[in-house]
Amino acid sequence: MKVSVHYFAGLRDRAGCNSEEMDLAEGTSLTALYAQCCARHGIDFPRERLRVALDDAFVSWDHGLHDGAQVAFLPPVSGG
Amino acid sequence: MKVSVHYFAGLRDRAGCNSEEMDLAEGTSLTALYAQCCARHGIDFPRERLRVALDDAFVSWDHGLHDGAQVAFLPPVSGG
Amino acid sequence: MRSFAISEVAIDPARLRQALHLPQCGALVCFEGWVRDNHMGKAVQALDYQAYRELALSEGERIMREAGERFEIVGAMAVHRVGALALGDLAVWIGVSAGHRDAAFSACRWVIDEIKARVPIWKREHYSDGISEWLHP
Amino acid sequence: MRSFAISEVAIDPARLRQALHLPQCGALVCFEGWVRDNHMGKAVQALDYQAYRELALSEGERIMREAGERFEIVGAMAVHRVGALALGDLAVWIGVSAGHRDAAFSACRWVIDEIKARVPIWKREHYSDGISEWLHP
Repeated sequence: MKVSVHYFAGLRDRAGCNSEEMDLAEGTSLTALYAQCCARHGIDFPRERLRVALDDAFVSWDHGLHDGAQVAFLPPVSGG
Repeated sequence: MKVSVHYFAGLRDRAGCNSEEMDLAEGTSLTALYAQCCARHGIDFPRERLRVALDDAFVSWDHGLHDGAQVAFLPPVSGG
Repeated sequence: MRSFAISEVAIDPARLRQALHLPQCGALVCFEGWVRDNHMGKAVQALDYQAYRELALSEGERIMREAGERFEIVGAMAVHRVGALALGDLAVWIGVSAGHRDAAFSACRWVIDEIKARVPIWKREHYSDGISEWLHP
Repeated sequence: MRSFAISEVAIDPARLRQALHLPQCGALVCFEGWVRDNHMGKAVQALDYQAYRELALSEGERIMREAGERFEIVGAMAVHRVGALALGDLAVWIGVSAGHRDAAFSACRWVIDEIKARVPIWKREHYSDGISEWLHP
């Protein structure tokens, strides 16, 4: 299945792109996807400090992935 | 001694004037002055609920009076 | 900057706010008190504020000075309107700027509470039943 | 009225405030967050805000809705600026109107705290030593 991964703030700088398409094996979990992204871009941000969003809504890390999913890994926010 | 008494809000309505001059016996206290004002204008506002000011500063009820004093009896405030 | 003023004319929040805009500030909290259309269930049509001007100004300035001692703030201004006000008119405006929002919120809240408790200004409400009365809470 | 917006252009507090001016309200509390000239002792020259727009809007609207459930308020609006900001620029504006000041203060404070904690917007500070960094508190 194909998913799009979106990066913001420090993760965007590290990934060097706003978003990218990735081709995943069926059943890949969000945590496994994050590990792949980390390996690919040398990201060392601990997963425990991130939230994750799927199709523009917050989800828990054990939420499933589907073909065409829009995934975003969100560092701690600093607006305001 | 002569003093000026200033009235505000409900006390002004009752007194029917913004201020008045009063001629007092030497040694008249603030509480005695207030009692005179009440008697003269039919004011029944309990003294315990008022603050008193002398020459544009809050004072305690046992503060002395002097010739030319500017006295104000102040009902509970309701600004804001 | 600390100031307390009494105004016989409409208060201009935009101008006041501008004066509190200082480079070391990250936060501004403003409070506006408006004439609302009801009080304790009675329909209000208008109101008057009467002040003991000299004492209101000195007590108001004292409150602003105390706010600067109690809270980590940079600027603080308050203006209270007097005279005849209509529904929706601005009766009191308070602005507090600070490095951080916590001090700005706390100080702004403290200033309006102290003004309401201590400054010799009185309100008379005019009700739609024709009665008007001075509030002496 | 409840609304949360993200703005690419300068926020106009005067216009926003006007929309909250409702006859049953006696109180308006506004919070303004400005770009200040220092952060943790480092001199700041400018900053960027980046948003995950879709999620920031839906989470912001959720906060405004929750504020209306938690507090006795009438109107509530919040606008967050994104893009490149200079010193002194307005980064966030929040206004809450209510019958009484207690609810207006509490709700305004709650809304800015929730925005800072929950809305996916990030700040990058540019320091005078040439370094710039995203804040991930």
